[in-house]
Amino acid sequence: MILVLMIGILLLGGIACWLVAQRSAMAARYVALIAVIMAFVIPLGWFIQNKPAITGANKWLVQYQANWIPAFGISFHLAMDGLSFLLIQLTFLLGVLAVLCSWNEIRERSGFYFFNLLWTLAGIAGVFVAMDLFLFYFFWEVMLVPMYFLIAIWGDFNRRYAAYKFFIFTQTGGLLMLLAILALYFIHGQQTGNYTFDYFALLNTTLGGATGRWIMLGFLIAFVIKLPMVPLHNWLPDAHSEAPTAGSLILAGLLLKTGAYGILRFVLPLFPQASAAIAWWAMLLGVVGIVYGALLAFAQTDLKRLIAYTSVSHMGFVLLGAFAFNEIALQGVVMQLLTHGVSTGALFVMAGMLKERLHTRDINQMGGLWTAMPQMGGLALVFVMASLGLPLLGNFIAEFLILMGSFPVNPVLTVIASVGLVLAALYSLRIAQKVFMGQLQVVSERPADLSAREWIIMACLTAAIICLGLYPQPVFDLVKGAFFVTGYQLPVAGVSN
Amino acid sequence: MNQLLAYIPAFPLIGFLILSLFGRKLPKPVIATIGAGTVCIAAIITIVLGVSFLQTPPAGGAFHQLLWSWFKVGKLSIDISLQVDALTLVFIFIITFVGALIHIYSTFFMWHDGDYARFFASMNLFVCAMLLLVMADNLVLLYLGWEGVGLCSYLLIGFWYEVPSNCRAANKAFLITRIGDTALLIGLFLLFRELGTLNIQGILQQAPAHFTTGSANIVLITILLMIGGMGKSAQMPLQTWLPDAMAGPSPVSALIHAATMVTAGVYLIARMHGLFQLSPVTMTIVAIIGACTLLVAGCSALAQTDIKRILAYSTISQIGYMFLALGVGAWSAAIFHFFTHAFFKALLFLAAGVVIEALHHEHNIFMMGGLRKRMPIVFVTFLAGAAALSALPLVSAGFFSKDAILWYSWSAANGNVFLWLMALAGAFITALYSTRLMLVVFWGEPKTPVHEAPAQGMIIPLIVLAFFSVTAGFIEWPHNMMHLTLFSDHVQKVLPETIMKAYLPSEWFFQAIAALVTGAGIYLGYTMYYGKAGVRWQQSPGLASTREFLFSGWKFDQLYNFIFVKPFLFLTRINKSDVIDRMYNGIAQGSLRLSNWFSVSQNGSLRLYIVGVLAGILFIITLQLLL
Amino acid sequence: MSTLFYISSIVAVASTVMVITRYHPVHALLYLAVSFLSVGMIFLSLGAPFVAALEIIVYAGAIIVLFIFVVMMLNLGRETAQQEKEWLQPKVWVVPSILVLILLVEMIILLFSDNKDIMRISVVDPRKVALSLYGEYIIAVELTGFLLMAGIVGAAHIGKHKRSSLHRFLQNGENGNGKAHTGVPPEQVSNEQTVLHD
Amino acid sequence: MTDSAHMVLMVATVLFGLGLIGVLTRKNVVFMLISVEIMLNAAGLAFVAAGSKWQQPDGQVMFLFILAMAAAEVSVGLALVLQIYHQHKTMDVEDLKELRD
Amino acid sequence: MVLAMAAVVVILLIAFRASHTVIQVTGFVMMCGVVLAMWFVRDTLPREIPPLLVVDGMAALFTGLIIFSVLVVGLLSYIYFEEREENPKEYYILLFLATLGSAILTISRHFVSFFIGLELLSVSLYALIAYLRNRNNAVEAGVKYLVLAALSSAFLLFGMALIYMETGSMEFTAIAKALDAGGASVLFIMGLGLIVVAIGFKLALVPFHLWAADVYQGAPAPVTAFIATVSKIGVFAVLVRFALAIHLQQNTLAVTIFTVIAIACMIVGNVLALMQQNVKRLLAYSSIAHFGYLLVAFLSGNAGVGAGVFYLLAYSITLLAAFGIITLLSTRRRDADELSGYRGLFWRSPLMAAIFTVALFSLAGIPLTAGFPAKFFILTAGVQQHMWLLAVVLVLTSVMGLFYYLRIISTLFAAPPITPLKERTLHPFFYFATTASLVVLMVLLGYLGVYPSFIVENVREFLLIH
Repeated sequence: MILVLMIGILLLGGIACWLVAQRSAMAARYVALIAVIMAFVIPLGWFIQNKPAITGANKWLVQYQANWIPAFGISFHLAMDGLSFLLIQLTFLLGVLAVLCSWNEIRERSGFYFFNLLWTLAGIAGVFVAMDLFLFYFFWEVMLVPMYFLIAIWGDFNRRYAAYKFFIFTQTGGLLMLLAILALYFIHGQQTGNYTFDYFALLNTTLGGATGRWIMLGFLIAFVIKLPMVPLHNWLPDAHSEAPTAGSLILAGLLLKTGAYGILRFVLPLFPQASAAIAWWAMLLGVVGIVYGALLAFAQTDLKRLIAYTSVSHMGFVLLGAFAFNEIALQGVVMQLLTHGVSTGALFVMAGMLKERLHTRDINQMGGLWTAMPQMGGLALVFVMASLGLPLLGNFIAEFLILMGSFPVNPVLTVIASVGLVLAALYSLRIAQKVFMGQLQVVSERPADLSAREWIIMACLTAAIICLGLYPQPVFDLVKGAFFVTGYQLPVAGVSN
Repeated sequence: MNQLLAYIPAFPLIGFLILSLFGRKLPKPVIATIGAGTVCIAAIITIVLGVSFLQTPPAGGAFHQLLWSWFKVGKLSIDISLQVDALTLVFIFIITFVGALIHIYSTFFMWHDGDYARFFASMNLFVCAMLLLVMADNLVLLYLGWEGVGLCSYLLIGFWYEVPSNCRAANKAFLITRIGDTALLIGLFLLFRELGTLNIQGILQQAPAHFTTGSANIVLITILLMIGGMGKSAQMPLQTWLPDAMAGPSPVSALIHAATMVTAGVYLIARMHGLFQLSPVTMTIVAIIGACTLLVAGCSALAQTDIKRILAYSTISQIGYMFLALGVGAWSAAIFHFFTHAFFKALLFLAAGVVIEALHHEHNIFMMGGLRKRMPIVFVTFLAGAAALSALPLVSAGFFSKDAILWYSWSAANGNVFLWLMALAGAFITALYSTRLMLVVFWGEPKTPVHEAPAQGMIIPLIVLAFFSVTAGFIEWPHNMMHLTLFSDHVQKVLPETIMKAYLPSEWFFQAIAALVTGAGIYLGYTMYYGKAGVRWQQSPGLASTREFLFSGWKFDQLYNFIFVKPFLFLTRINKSDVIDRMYNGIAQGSLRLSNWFSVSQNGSLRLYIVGVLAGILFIITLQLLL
Repeated sequence: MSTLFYISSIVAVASTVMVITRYHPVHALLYLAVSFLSVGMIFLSLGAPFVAALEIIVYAGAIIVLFIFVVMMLNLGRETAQQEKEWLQPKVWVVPSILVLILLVEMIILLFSDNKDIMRISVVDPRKVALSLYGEYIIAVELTGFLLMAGIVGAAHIGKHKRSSLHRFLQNGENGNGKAHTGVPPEQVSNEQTVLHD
Repeated sequence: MTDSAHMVLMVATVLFGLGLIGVLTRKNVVFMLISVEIMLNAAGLAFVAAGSKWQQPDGQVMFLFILAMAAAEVSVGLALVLQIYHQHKTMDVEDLKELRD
Repeated sequence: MVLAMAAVVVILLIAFRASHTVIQVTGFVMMCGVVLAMWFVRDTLPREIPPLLVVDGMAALFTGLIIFSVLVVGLLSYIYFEEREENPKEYYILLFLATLGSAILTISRHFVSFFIGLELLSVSLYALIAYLRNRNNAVEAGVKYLVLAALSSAFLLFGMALIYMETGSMEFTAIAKALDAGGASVLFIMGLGLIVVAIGFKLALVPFHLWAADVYQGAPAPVTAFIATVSKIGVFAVLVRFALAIHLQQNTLAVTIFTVIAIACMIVGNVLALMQQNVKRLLAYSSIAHFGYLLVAFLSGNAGVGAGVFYLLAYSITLLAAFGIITLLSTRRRDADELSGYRGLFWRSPLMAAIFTVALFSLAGIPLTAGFPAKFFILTAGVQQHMWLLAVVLVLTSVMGLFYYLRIISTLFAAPPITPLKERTLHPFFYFATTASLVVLMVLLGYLGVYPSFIVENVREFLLIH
């Protein structure tokens, strides 16, 4: 029930924002903030109360099921396990920050803005807890539309193009997934006579060679577009760089995670054989993504675009790890989801702050900002280092585990992926160098350092990334208890030597 | 005693946190107190710990402290836990003790700098990271420290970030070491795959049983670890970053790029000696790399004009000696050289810092001169350092350590005559450039006015270090002289003893040759650079190209530029707007074109529409006819 | 019978060809009348005298008259014929004609690929037709009334204009309309309309 | 040679085709309507033939309905023709091209 | 039942002399009466009126759909014609006659009623399209529609004649019986082909679609809405009934033809719409594509009927909402069909933009709107019958479709130009009522999008009545 409550609060909060904003924009901001904080606190509070029960091998923390379209075996089935819980917490944490960083940035039509923001969050949260494939697809699309508006209305100069591209890419994948879901539904129905979209029932479907592979590809394409995987990544740089700050934060921090979540939750358990069959290719594409994203990131002069390409690179690790099929790599993948959300999100927030002050995203027009903004410079450095995978920060743990886990499976690709770490250093340092180092450019006014609100945002993110770096064990425990103990059959690695 | 371990890195860490969070609001004296004080406390704790270690050696030869379990996934279980054994003790002593001196020096040296707090924050963080590196009981924690020192090195090289070239130097340092780090990381993966653990003790215990000597895996692992070490320790071919790293403030060069961080590679190889012993091939490679590096860097040092760059090349060269020693299996000699080198090289850098400060940031040695009279204390301490560097027999610490290496490069089981000759040539060159440096800077005509006398606080560390530069060698005497082996006894609690060749000639003979070569080097330097001669050499046209070649560090930078940097930049430049995007744009364009074609059919002509209907029925009927 | 059928068929086809090739609208309409008449003959030969009569009355009578009415009203005469001549360049008609001929050939091939059965000629007398019409198809007849009403109302509305001549025509239409709701059964409406066109 | 339904059908088809040619080749709206009438007539012929074949009145009934429909259609069509002529002063369908992409 | 329908229309005619408002209200009440009647006689279904008509569950569904659509169209027409000060009396007669035609199509099971229904519909439509005869475009659209419709009627009749000649019957089930006895002969298939031409024309399937854009653009907005919904529903209903009767989906040739047509519809419709700047034309193209999707359901035979009905329902509501907006925004002089006129609508009148946006999302098949379950059910039907080619084409062309829907939406949300609001000449109540009804449509779209279960169950229940 708390899950319904959680999503419901966001949906209602969104509508409330819209209505309230007719009178006062400030009120809309507070409503949005309160709604997200409530959504954040509800599962957290529940978790703290029930902690002992969870750390056991109890797989599903909470379930809720209601009939929806019984004629097609569709039900409104929500459930949460450790993985979902973590991602939901990430969602709402970043959600709170997204509201905060839109505080002053969005001056017009803020009611509608927060409506979209909250609905996107609701959609994302829904994706993480939906246990009915139809419902999953439903939420998958729900998060898309408000996001489209966020980009198309409050975006930058080239926003319409970016919004189209974003929408069309993801929708293509989504529809293919829909086809695959249907195929799965019918195959399962024919096998068992029970036509249902329920995840747990579908887990028992046995799928033969070619059919299974096609259906799996349907799912996989949707997820890797979202992830994104090279060469299906082209929506990402445009969408990320044109979106407003909060939009970029949510895109990078959360939307990409839904793709990875999909792979972990659906592709691997539903299609173990088919996944094993294409594992090598998936890993290869992951590695290509790591290297290619890094190369492109290095070439960019637009700060947000640069960061966007780093996401491509980082998400390559996810693909690599997910298809290594062992616990170390998969735990690394989960970790990567969290840390990438935090670190890249922080970089986008930073880019947004810079844009607010300098009115440009071109790093050639920046430089020497450390002098003017020592606090931001220091914090920026933390996240630059996070993005290049410095130990002590969460990203290192994630990438280390992914590489560690995939090394025995495929040493060559892992070694190439490790080269990505050098490239990561290249582009990350380039950010630091171009933006914060060098001579302070002559600008009309000296940009101000962080305000208190911005401090809160950055402090939260910094604390999160350091905590994840130094004491990640709770995350692993949660995921392990929920994910690897029961019922999760890992595909047998197809490639090993 | 175990409980004390955590405090050693903790104090610098606390210093870092305070300074980085509140540093901007604190007055300078407070900053100085915190910055230097925390390191001093760490040094005191270290000494207490060291005394206790020597008096009552702990069970198992090491102190242990488990702080918390870092992460535990599947078979992989990594703790944050510290360990101090004899080898580590040497390192933490140097780190905290020399570190503390340099911090004290810095409080005065950096007094006029605007970013006082940032400097000390970074330095404290560095000390903390370096301590973690050497105290880590597993390789992942070691890697954390390893990267941490890289970060601090980056921050401190680019400390004066307004100057673009400094930033470039910082980037270069970070990137090149990063290459090594990545190799190290891959090595860790391989190790874990083979042994299922990353705990150092565990690895060293399991390795002999698991690997057969010289098998492919072990060779690969050790080579990867070695590359990691090469990156950090600026060995060929990854040495090019260190000279540029001199862009940082002098105390940084002293602490990071001379005394401590650059020897991390040495530490790593020494720490993992159990693996290296299983792979003779790698040992040989290490030795050869060390030998080559010491020659190449030494030659480069001959041609430099920037005082700090000379010292930087000499650092590379000296670490080359350490690698050589490691390669031939002279473990304790390598560590001993590290020990003495830390003192005298730190001293040289600090003294150079004083000189540079006094001469309005003048780096060129040919613009100096005649400082002997005007800065006598600096001169004396510098002399002590230079003597140690050129290994002046018996009166310098450098002699004892370097002599041991020269001896082992021949006499150890892995050693041979070529290595020995190269090391000998290196000794000659070292003496030569040391002399050159001394003569050009301290003798001759004054060329730049001295701006002010150095503060007392800067002089004291110089004196302390000079004292150690002279005396640190006395704890370990060659076998044939006094056979005092305090140091190697200590270190050999961890490291194996050097395996010697059978039927060796007398050690005296070698010592004599070494001393002779050093003398020759000094003499040659004297003839070349005393008085006006130096300028003549510096300007002689016949040697211009050679000098150019050496000056640029054997053109390694240009080579890398050509092989890696330019293609990379080219690649990124041409693909800035992502070729794959073209594909999708093409699809979009295609659809639009199709749309235009189709819309021709919507030309409003009723007759065309009728033709459309006709076409439809024709299609249907024809289909029927065909089927 | 058979002879009648063939002769009238040939006449029908020939006159139809003339219809579609004439330039002058009145000529074309006259040929159209011939064509309809000969189709009426074919109906007779098929044993359907009732529809033969209707064909002549309604088609050849009413509808063609309606056309001529419009032609006259719009004063389409010689200029129109001239215009038609200009419009009907070979390049205008060759391609569509070829296409249609292809279609025709295909259809005929298909028709003859089927087995041919002998057709017995049997007279279906008007009585039978009437019984059927007002028996099982009564609803359809009513609906046809609606159909005609739709036609009239539509024509009335669209044609409504300042032209006086048009007005008269439409006046009629509206009258018929008016009667329709005063309770006249729909089938009568349809009859009335036919009469109207007469 | 006997009268077969196919023979009648063939005549109907030919007439139908001729009507189609007429619709396609003429640019004058009036001629187009005339041609459509020919086609409808051909369809009626086919119905009557079919009715004769099965000895049912249905074919003829259908012809009646076609007749009614043709009348309705022609009346609306001609009204439109008038309107066009009034507005465009032409009968050429090719001049009616305001609605297009 | 049918007589009731006819009576309703006849009674309506009495109201001719009454004022516009009265007609409106009467019409509304009558239609509601029909719906209620249908609801009450539900239990007595199916009812046959031999030989022409049959009223079964499916017919009831389609008729309900038609009446619902007409109600909305009538509502829209009120404002539209009042503002233009046209005499709307004939308009309503024609509108209801056309509705009658369409309704007859849904219940016909005989060629005669099929034909007469179709003609009733078309003849009324000729006049309706050209109703605003002073606008050149209207007459042009009318002529184009007329000539093509007459042509297609000729094809239809000829096709029917061929089938009749072959089977000796014009009643669907009897035809099926004759077929079962003798198999599908060449003549029959040819007749079928000719009938397909006529149906294809009415449904604007490729390649008989060329008229659609012109007519949509030229006709008055409510009439366009009528063409897009009511007329197509009726024709689709009769197509389904005919196809089910003769088991069309088991005939390879017919399936091939329809598959090709469906694919062509999806591609051509969507491609044509890509760059279109005129909203009405764009909706025409999109409706071509949508009927391509619908053919997928049609091709999957019995299983697809439910999906088809649901799809048509969602589609009708959506289109009516969209055309409602167009109607409301149209000025006296011309219809609001230029896309540029919609720039920044959201900031000028958020409610209308919201309705329009929801409608467009529904057309694009985005969740939370009715279009999503509709498309989902169609895909379900397609996948169930293993029509992978069609399913994949459907998916890919939907993506293409997204582009132009998004194009409109982003126009709606773009920065607004400074334009005065349209002056409103009528009493505000009418605008309020119309807007309110559009809001109801939007809510319906949302409701169906989120909870289609109720409708799905009812549709199933109805379809079980044969």
